Amino acid sequence: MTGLARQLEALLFLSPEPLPLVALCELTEEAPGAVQRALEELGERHGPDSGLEVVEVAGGFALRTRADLAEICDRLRERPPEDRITPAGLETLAVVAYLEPISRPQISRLRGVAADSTVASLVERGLLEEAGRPAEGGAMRYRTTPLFQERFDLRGPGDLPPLERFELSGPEAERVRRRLVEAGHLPADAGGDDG
Amino acid sequence: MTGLARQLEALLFLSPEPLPLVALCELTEEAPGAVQRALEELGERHGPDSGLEVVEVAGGFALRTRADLAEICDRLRERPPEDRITPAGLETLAVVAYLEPISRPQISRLRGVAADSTVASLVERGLLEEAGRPAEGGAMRYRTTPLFQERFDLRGPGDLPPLERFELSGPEAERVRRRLVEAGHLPADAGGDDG
Amino acid sequence: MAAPDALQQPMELDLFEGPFDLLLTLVLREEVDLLELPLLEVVRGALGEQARERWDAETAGELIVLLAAMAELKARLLLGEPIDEEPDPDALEARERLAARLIAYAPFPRAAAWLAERARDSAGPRYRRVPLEGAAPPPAPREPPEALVAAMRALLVAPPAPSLAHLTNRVSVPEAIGRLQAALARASSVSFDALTAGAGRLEEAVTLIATLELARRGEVTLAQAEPFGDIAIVGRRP
Repeated sequence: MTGLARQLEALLFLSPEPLPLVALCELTEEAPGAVQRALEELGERHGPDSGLEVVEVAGGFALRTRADLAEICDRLRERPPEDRITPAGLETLAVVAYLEPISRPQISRLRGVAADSTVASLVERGLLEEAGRPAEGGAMRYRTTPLFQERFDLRGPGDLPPLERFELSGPEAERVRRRLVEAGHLPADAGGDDG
Repeated sequence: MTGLARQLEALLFLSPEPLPLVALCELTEEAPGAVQRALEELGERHGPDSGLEVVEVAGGFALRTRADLAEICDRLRERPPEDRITPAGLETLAVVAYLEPISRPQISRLRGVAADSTVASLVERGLLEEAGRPAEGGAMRYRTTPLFQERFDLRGPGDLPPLERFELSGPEAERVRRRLVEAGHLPADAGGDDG
Repeated sequence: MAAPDALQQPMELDLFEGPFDLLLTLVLREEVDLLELPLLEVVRGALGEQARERWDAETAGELIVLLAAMAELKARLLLGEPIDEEPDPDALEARERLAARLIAYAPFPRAAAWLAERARDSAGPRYRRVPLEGAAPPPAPREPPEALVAAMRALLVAPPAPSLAHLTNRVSVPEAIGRLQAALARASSVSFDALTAGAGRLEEAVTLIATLELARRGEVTLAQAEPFGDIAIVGRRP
């Protein structure tokens, strides 16, 4: 392969859209004639024997998969997405599910880890959503979504398995405990080492 | 090219992420041995003479442009400004890569410096991720990500030179010990192997 | 032209990743004198006000012991010790631990250098990363609701209570320096033992670091009549 054909192969490989001849000439700083000859060379390289082809389409040139491979390409598209929930994501979802609505700083405080990027990614994936700011002002609060409930096989918001232990102490922990009890996730007598 | 190699070429071309061997076997409904042979065939087709290469990276196989074409590729698609990793970041990545999963206090203890902001920034940049807490509770642990493996061209987690390669040599370690422990106590030629 | 004397070169602390990095470099590069170790900045970098780490008690405690061993090492070099003297077993153990820690730490800066080189070597290739288009992907797999309980439980269970003993009477090095300077304003010479009478091990270590820092700055000279004896801190008057 000539150096120019190699360059064109890399460019067509990377570009999400067809690249017009003018663009290819500008990028490679070569004359149209030379580029066209190199495109022909590239077309021969990607012949019927290979999995890809060089085509002129929509006013430009593109590298794409060959038509007879459509079925296998569809299998890739239909593959379930790698949508695993990370431990950080799971922990954040649990905190929001049990204590919603809850703000990002509150989540971070409880987890002892910054929660910003985790919350953002869960919102993007549709598992969390914004639930407004408190009337008295303050940080945006979050709650779980119907998609979250579906994913975890829950009948609705608040349909969560009960918690049984609570060992944290301090004023902040007491607020968390009261909220869990009020929502019915924790028996009223759980935890509290004042026995 | 065999039919299987053609299919693999199409799949690696389309997939936005490296595809693990298992995924390739599932998609093509072929045995690992056959897929591996076809990958080799594909690798030979995309030799140094071409613009692309087949690589094993970040737990899977990928098709990518060859290193020497970086300049022309970046003319097409402006590369985001290089987010330089600081020396502290690199050292933290090295610690996590070899000892994962590892918690922030453990990293700090090993390095003798606060790792708080460094870890947060590496998580933010997608090079580290949370790996859950130990079953008995405690600090969140971290591990490296596929993006880390891609950035450092590693085939998967643990694709690193053995740590022993970086350890101090026997005489070096002895020098450290002697200078710290025996300094001021023994003449330079005393001690050592008088057993 | 002769190379500048390494001893006259100020240590560029910014170049180091922390106390272990600094100490390891100094120990391996014998031309730099351990006496030049700017302990105050090392301590401040590791534990001081600029370090934003929320240190857990165990880590902080261990680090303080190791830093104290560094201070002790410097004191020993500064004051000198007779060759034939039997060293204090406690001090010896602390030094052994410091040495073991440095040896354990050593591979990681080197591994980091390997990573840096690796990143340079693999900066060329570009990935296509064009998102797949076509039919919407099928829904993600279900997760058991019990996973939520387990994740929540980990947060509601109290972690094993760490000992906070060595953090309760926390003394800062700048405070110790201030106190020492105030004492020297009243008297020309101060006894280290008197200064630290009734103090805990941490406070003693911090006072020692402060003393060595003032010696490094040239504000005081130190004298010790016998090994492990009292140190006389004598102020330098212009």
